[in-house]
Amino acid sequence: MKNAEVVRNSDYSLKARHNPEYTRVALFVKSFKKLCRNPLSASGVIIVALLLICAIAAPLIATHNPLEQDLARVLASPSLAHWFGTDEYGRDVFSRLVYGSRVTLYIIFLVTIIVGPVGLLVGTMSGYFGGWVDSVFMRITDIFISFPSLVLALAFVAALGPGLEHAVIAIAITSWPPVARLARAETLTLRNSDYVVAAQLQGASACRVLFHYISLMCLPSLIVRLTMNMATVILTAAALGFLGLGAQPPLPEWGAMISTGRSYMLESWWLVAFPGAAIMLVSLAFNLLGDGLRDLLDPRTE
Amino acid sequence: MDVLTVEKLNVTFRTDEGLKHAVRDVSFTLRNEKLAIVGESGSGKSTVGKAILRLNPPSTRVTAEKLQFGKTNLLACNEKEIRAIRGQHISMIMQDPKFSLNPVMTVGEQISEALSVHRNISRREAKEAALEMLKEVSIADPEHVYSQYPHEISGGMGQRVMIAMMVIPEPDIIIADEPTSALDVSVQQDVLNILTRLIEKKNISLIFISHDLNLVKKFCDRVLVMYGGRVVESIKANELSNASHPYTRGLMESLPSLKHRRETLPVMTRDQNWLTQEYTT
Amino acid sequence: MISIQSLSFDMPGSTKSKRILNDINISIGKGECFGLVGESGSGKTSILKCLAGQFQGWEGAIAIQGKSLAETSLKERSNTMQMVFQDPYGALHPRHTIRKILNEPLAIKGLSDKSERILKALKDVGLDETFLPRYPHQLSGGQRQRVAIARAIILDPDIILLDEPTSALDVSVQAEILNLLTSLHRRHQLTYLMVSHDLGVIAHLCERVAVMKSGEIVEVVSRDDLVEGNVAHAYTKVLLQHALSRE
Amino acid sequence: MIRSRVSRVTKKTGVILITLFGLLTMTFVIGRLMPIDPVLAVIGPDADSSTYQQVFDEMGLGKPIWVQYYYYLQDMLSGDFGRAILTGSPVIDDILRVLPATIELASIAIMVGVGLGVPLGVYAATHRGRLGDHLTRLITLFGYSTPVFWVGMVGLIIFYAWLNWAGAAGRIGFAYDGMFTSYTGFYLVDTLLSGNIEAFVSALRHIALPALILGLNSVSFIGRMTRSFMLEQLSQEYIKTARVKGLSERSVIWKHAFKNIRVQLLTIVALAYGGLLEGAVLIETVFAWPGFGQYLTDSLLMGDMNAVMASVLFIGLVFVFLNLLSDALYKMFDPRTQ
Amino acid sequence: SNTPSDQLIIALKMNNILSLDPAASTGNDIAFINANLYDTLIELDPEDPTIILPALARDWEVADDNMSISFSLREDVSFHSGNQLTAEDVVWTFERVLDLNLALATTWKALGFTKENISNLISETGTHEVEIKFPRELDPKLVIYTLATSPSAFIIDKQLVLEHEQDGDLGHQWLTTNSAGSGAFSLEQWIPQDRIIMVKNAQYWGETPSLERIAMRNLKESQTMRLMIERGDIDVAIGMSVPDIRSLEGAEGVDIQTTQRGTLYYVAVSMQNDILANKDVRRAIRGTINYEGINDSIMPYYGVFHQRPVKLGLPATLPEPMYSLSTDEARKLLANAGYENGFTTTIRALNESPFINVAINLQSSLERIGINAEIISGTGNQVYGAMRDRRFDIIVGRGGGGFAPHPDSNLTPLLFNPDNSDSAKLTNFQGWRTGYHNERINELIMQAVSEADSELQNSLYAEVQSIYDEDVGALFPFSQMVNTVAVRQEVEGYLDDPAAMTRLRSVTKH
Ligand SMILES: Nc1ncnc2c1ncn2[C@@H]1O[C@H](COP(=O)(O)OP(=O)(O)OP(=O)(O)O)[C@@H](O)[C@H]1O
Ligand SMILES: Nc1ncnc2c1ncn2[C@@H]1O[C@H](COP(=O)(O)OP(=O)(O)OP(=O)(O)O)[C@@H](O)[C@H]1O
Ligand SMILES: [Mg+2]
Ligand SMILES: [Mg+2]
Repeated sequence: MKNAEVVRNSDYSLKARHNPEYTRVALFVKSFKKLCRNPLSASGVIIVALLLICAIAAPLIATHNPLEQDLARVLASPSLAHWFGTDEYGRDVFSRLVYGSRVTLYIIFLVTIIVGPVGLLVGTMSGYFGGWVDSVFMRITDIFISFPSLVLALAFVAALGPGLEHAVIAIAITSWPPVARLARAETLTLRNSDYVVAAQLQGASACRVLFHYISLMCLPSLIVRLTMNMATVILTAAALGFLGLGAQPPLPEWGAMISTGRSYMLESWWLVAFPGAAIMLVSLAFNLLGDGLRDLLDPRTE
Repeated sequence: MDVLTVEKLNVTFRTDEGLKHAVRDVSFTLRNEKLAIVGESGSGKSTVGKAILRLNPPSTRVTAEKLQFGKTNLLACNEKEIRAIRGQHISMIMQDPKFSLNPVMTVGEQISEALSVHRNISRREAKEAALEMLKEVSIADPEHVYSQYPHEISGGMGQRVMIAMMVIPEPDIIIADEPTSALDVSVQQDVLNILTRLIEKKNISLIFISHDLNLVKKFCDRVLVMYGGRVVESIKANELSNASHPYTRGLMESLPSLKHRRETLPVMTRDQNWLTQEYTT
Repeated sequence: MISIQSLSFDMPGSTKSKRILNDINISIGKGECFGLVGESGSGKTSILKCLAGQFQGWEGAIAIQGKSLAETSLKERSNTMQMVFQDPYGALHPRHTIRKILNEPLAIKGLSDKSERILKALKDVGLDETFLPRYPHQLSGGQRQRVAIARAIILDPDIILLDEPTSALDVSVQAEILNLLTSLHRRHQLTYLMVSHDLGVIAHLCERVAVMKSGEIVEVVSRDDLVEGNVAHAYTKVLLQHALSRE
Repeated sequence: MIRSRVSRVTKKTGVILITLFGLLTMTFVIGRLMPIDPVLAVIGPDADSSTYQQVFDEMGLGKPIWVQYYYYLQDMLSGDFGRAILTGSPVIDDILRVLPATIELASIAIMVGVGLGVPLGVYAATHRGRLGDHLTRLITLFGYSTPVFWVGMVGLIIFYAWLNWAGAAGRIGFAYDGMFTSYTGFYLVDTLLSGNIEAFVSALRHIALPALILGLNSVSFIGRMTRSFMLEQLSQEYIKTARVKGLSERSVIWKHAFKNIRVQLLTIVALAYGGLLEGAVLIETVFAWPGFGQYLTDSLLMGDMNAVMASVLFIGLVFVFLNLLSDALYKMFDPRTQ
Repeated sequence: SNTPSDQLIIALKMNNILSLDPAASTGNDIAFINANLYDTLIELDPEDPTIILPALARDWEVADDNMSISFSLREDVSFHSGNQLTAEDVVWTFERVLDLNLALATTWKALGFTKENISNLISETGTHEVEIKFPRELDPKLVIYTLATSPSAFIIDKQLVLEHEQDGDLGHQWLTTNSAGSGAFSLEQWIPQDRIIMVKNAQYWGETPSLERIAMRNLKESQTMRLMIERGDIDVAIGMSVPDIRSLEGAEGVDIQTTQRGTLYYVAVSMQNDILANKDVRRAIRGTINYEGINDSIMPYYGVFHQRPVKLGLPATLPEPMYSLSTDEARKLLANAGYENGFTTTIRALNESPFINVAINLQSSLERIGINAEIISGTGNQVYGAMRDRRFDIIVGRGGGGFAPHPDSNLTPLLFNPDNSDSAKLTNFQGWRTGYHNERINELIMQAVSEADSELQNSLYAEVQSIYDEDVGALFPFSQMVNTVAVRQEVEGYLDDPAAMTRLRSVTKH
């Protein structure tokens, strides 16, 4: 006999049998509310929202031109005129931070739109077709996973030459394999699920099954993974910037700001403290958000 | 003699959708007998069982006017006291042996552990008692099974191990939560027989949770029928066929019958009132 | 309609392959309800999976409507044969609305008058159009199983494979589904091949039953024989005894 | 049975070989893609073109790429990784020389990681949803989210410059360089074996801060994984069984639930250990730790292809090895896989 | 100080220390190290580089025809190995440099020495007598300065090295990681990219050093250096960044030594680029460099204000032309050239101070006259590699030798360009790299090199400089390099050498 625990009429009463219809929007709002109920996740949401606002409205928020040098006012400590002080060229650190959010978002965005689809495609195909497709794809991911991502990114940036785009490519190259693995694992559990079998029985092509059935189900966990990945991306980008291989001057990338500010760190703590805090905060926010999303999607295991 | 008295037991879960009142005003007394709790899935049977042992998750609110085991008020017990009761006085057999045994401990360890928690005995003694117990639940080669891991034994055997584990401290009450529903029909009967033999031998009272009305009709003395968290009927097992509550009757009738085949099966219409009406015995 | 001759199947394992079906012979006539009972793991589902094309590499001969199964593509097969699964919770895609679920087979086949067909199928299983925009999680188990059945019949198949369609449901809901299956059978002249572990359920619906034990069919009995206790094999007797004891 | 095991082993070996081959190819691609001119690295910017040509030919860079690839594979397979420009010595010697520094650092770090991470994770899991859990979550997330180089810099200022608790850069005070015999390459061990207590203290002071900072990163990882494994186990039925038996909460957690996650934890620790190599790249830069991470960054920046390829390959091997190891541990410790 | 009083502990970046072989080792750091492991024939006085001091060579004499020099060597010198130092070693050393044809052969080739003619030109005239003939008419000072300042001029222990020869490499492989010198210290341990430990050479021919041991440690982080020297955990810090040096300026217990080096910081443009080949455009760019701002805020401790292609302090050096930032004029010049709307271009610069800082500053200045420049930063290899391939637009760089106190040591590397065709591949000349070709300048340089008369020579050099100014050459010096070292006050006698050959033999600690 079957395990009766599996089958639990969650909504038992008669009333619940005709429960009100949730529209997608309502469901979304509800989930969002639930997400925000946890103070940690909520703060993640707020910080990410702030980041977005900063990036979109950078010219309105920034008090100075982030690139304008003023060699007469170098390394000024935080004051009313320069909230977060100025750097070694007399540029306003606050404004650079604000504009830096654009760089950060740009990196995150690019990496994510590369990594998500690639990982999803490779993973689902690998899991669904199995056999040699799986072997080939998984060997390739194995190879990529065999390197610590920072090392691989370093190697690629060194190979391609420093620069923001190259950093993005390098980070993307290093971060798709875990996504693919996740998608594959999900696909493996879905591949034999009854609804996929049903679709096959109805004559659905592999393509249709992959795109209409499997991808859809992989998405939530993929989104969680990608959100958490964003935190890693920020850190890796910052690390590349720190090692001088990321964004190139005068672009106000946070990691690069730390890297250059480091020389002045002992006297001008603000050069390192603020970008460092920004990286930490944003990365933390994405982690919190990802955590919250995961809680939302899979309340049992975190 | 009343072994366990439950009066107006209420269990509420805190969930994302708000409070969920899973068990409402359940009252019964358990004597030295085999008491069945039946009802469809989600009606709150397991929750009642767990509430007695205070096994519900921490976010659960359990209230009752009375939850008396012998001289102990179970509601007033602290962690330590309830631990002393668990296993030693009241124990519970879980549904699926595949999930209910620790996969990385040998079967024997788990059985002897059940004993050694409560008794101050040596490992050897515990092991011997466990072997003895394995023999009692009709396991042919206790020595061998003792050192096996749960995944190495069959479901029926696993359920016997579960029984051995729960009976070994010689409790006063055993709560069996669908102990056979994961087993094949041919094995089911065996396991039930063993259970019967043991509880009679050791004079144990049994709460038997199931959704199979026909099974409990044969096996138990008395039946509580639950619906929507509420006891809708309490009845002697052998009188089930003439149950008064429409829900109980509906359940009895909607089963397809071999002997009296009907073209269409009677379909029960659920009545909103069952959820609120006080049941009368 | 369906004829299975000396079907054997080895499950290829990582270390060694395991024989899970051994020399199965069944023949089912048009419009017949044929049952399969047996203990868990005896290979009931496996037979259905062989028929449905989920398992490949079996030996023996299977013919459907006289055509060898090995030569029909999955697509062709889907026109004559559909399946209803045991678990109504897993059989429907959780992120598809009922409309989409029922629309998919029609879209794959490229059929027209989709909405009419959908409505008709829904009506057949006793649901109405208000269910269309819902997601599976907004339905009860019985309702889900109805949708699954609707999906199976929407392409007008001749054969429906039923893998324990009610074992996940409460007895009261089980009765509803069984009634539904009976009436569909009558109206559409469907051929059923139904798997269950519950002799009572099988006997209610099917005229003939094959009893399975560890990969083999131990005997095939008719309903009448079953009711009269006219069974030969010891295992069938155990099953029968259990079923009777439940009444 | 034996045959099946043999075939399984062959299959596994095949997989590893293919992975290795892929690693080799990828390192080659990385090495050759570099726009850095390795000749210039050798001769400096001011040499004239005849010198350039001479070195260029010596390095075999004039040959077609597939010939270079062929030679490269040949060299690699025969264990010849070439000489590093950076140091002038065989790369393999270099790697063996810098490795102990990194291993010493990573080992201490992993001890910190396991020692703090596991109890923290278990605590959080058993106090799920309560304040302690939230706090742990916040702490571990902070560990995840802080750029390790930044923490390193701040740590150096606080603990070296202000408090003078920690040593500054390097593995040991400069004055002790070469003042004790190297038996193992691990300074903590070597100084003790040499009986040079002063040097030992100096080594300890130097390793403490980088190891701690590196360790904190893995505390986060290990802690979070422990928590989620633990939660998964705690929701299992057998935990309820254990409670029904009347076991104390401590036995339930440590004897039953924890026992079940040991194997998974081992895998995670192996993984975290590999990840430490990554953190080492940054931490070693900040703390001037003469280890593998620095060697790799230096050779990358230098365009030292031999060194880069060999180091990258080496890291790949370490990861493959760690994977194999955790696989084997899984097989060894989990009765279900036996 | 926390360091032992008989040890000198030095922190520096060892990135560029790749090989200890004197024939191959470019870079100031190695010159510094080898200067303590090896000896040269003659030395320049670090306090006044125009004074030539005897070293291995007791005495030397320039022939009357100015076509050769003969050296008589000290007879009491033995190598660390115990082998006697003889004329044979000296001859072999120089032959080896040209035979190997590695980086440092370039200096000699520029003077006309080649692989083929070297054995005829250099000869032992006695066990302790060496004669060097000139391949062409040369100012003898040039040869003498090269012998004193080139890192290839360290005398090597022939016998020892040949014992370690592999495949006819003249011991190159072995010398990469070992030393075979006669210097005041001998190499005890070199762990590449980690540390170099030297110990006192008790048999040193000169005054025995007072230090027992010198430990050099690789330290890349300037901050850490600063913290450590402040605390006294190191004695000497080399290569600190400016903010850190500045903060040490007033610090207790630490002295800052700043020494001029002959190398120049410049902004160079490529004449291969059609736009930049336009003289007005070049003039505009020359007038867009913020000389004052850069020298005031970026260059302190890296360099001092200087705009001529010949280093400061030589009699030949003309007064500064005083170019300055004048945006308006630059804009006008651009408009003249037909680029009133500006153009886009690239600036290459090393990814380290001060190069990148200057590049960023230049970028923002250029933007003001409508030139949109993208910065491509990278390692030395990437930046100078592109320059060697003549693949660049604008570069912020440093170069032009300048070790010897002679105008030629700047002018030949910076301006000389005898053949401007791509195929000539005169990659060692920055003149060729920028594609700047001026016949007259070539002539003048050649003429001056063979001119032994200082007066005359100086006037030739003066003409080069004014033509260059007039012609708006492709390379705009803005600063002359200074080397800044932080030294603990306990250390006495540490004297940074203008040619980077800082010798530690007379350093003491108390
Ligand atoms: N931990 C919990 N949190 C929230 N709701 C719960 C929890 N446990 C049980 N419930 C709900 O309480 C109700 C009763 O559950 P219970 O497990 O007692 O049912 P049951 O009668 O044992 O059903 P089954 O026959 O399926 O075992 C159900 O509606 C269930 O969804
Ligand atoms: N995908 C599979 N991989 C390996 N073994 C399988 C697989 N599917 C089925 N089996 C094995 O084949 C045998 C028959 O399985 P099958 O699912 O047909 O049994 P069943 O009679 O349907 O059982 P149940 O009543 O539990 O559904 C079982 O022993 C099972 O372990
Ligand atoms: Mg239950
Ligand atoms: Mg089945």
